[in-house]
Amino acid sequence: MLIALRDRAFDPYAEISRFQSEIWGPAGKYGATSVFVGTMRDFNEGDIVQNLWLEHYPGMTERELSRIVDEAAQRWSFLEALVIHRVGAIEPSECIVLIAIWSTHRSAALDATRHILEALKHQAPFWKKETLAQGYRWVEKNTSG
Amino acid sequence: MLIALRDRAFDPYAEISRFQSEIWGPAGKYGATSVFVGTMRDFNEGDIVQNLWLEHYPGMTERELSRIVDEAAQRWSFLEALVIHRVGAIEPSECIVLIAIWSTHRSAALDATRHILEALKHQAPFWKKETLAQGYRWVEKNTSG
Amino acid sequence: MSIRVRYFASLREKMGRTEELISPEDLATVDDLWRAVNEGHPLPENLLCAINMEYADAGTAVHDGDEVAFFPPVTGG
Amino acid sequence: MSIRVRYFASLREKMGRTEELISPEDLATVDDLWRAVNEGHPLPENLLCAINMEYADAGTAVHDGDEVAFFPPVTGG
Repeated sequence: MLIALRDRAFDPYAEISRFQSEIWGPAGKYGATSVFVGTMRDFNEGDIVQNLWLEHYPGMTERELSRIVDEAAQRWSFLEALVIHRVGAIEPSECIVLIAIWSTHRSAALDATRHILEALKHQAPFWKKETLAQGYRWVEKNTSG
Repeated sequence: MLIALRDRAFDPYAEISRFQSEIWGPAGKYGATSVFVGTMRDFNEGDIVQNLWLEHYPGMTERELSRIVDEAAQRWSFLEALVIHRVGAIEPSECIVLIAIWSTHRSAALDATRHILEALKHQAPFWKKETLAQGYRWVEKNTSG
Repeated sequence: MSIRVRYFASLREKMGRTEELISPEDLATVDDLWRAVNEGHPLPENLLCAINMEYADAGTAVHDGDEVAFFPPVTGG
Repeated sequence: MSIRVRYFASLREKMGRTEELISPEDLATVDDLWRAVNEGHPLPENLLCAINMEYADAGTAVHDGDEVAFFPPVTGG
């Protein structure tokens, strides 16, 4: 399991490849990998968004992410998990969140990915502030999907 | 949309990165990418599997994959889809199938990925033949998950 | 009429051939076709069938020039 | 008692401060604490609270030395 916060842009697919080769070596044990990548859009609620500030609660954020992944690991027996979340200043097209789950069979990976994503969105202490053409706006609430 | 069959090993994450940069350029339009990677395990139903032969029905296989992705595109409004499936001789740890879906919001990508995976497993004409320590075995049926 | 019949995977191995071109006198459905090449036995329930690369049933009509494929449950992905 | 109170995101901006150390005489719950720093107003329903980095409710007990954080609904991912 690797859970990390990053204050610089990262390539989610390079992260997956690196993690996978470090963890698994010659592999052959997992049959399924499910991945979710959340990316910054240049629009939200009808407005052009120039960039994003992602505030978090150092200490609690990591703790909540760990708790969420541990909880999912107890419910679905997956083999490995990689969760990376950005903090700080983010530009459009940059990756905000990466969730990758490795399991023997497909349903554990798919279910756990979705569950971790929803739990993260509703429980992990992150807050988005958008820079619009006129001023700033705190995102008040996550969309339901 | 890109749907392809491959008779050589491929790196699913390199394929996603390449497709994404070709399709999207500066991006910013999609907020969610959902990915499923199916990998050959070196065991199945309690037996060590040395390698796999994936037979298909040239022409019908491509047609079914297209139909499955088109059907999903009508049901969920995702932005782009990439589906790559191996055929021929496959070694443990090689990628068998890659499904990647780009959408504005997360649920369309997650739902479409899962739907395409299940439809592919139940409808696309592919057949797996496993090489065991003693001889060969056709996989009779996909697991439910 | 002339029909191209194809077999895949374990069925291909069991039939001992990949495909055959048959010219039956009189034949209405997929099931008729299967019987014609299998000594009158009906199409087993666990076999799948496609006509011109689209899924069909035992009762689907077969026409002159069709390509009809028989195969076991699919196991891709 | 001594309590460290932290504010995040839009609430931080609204409060005009990131954190404060308060030393109330008598205080039992999160709601009491909120009232102490907000002129007696009760904790708004749409605010979240954590004690020592774990989610808590308006009624959760606050103890000497606790770090109590208040923040709006989270919007990560």
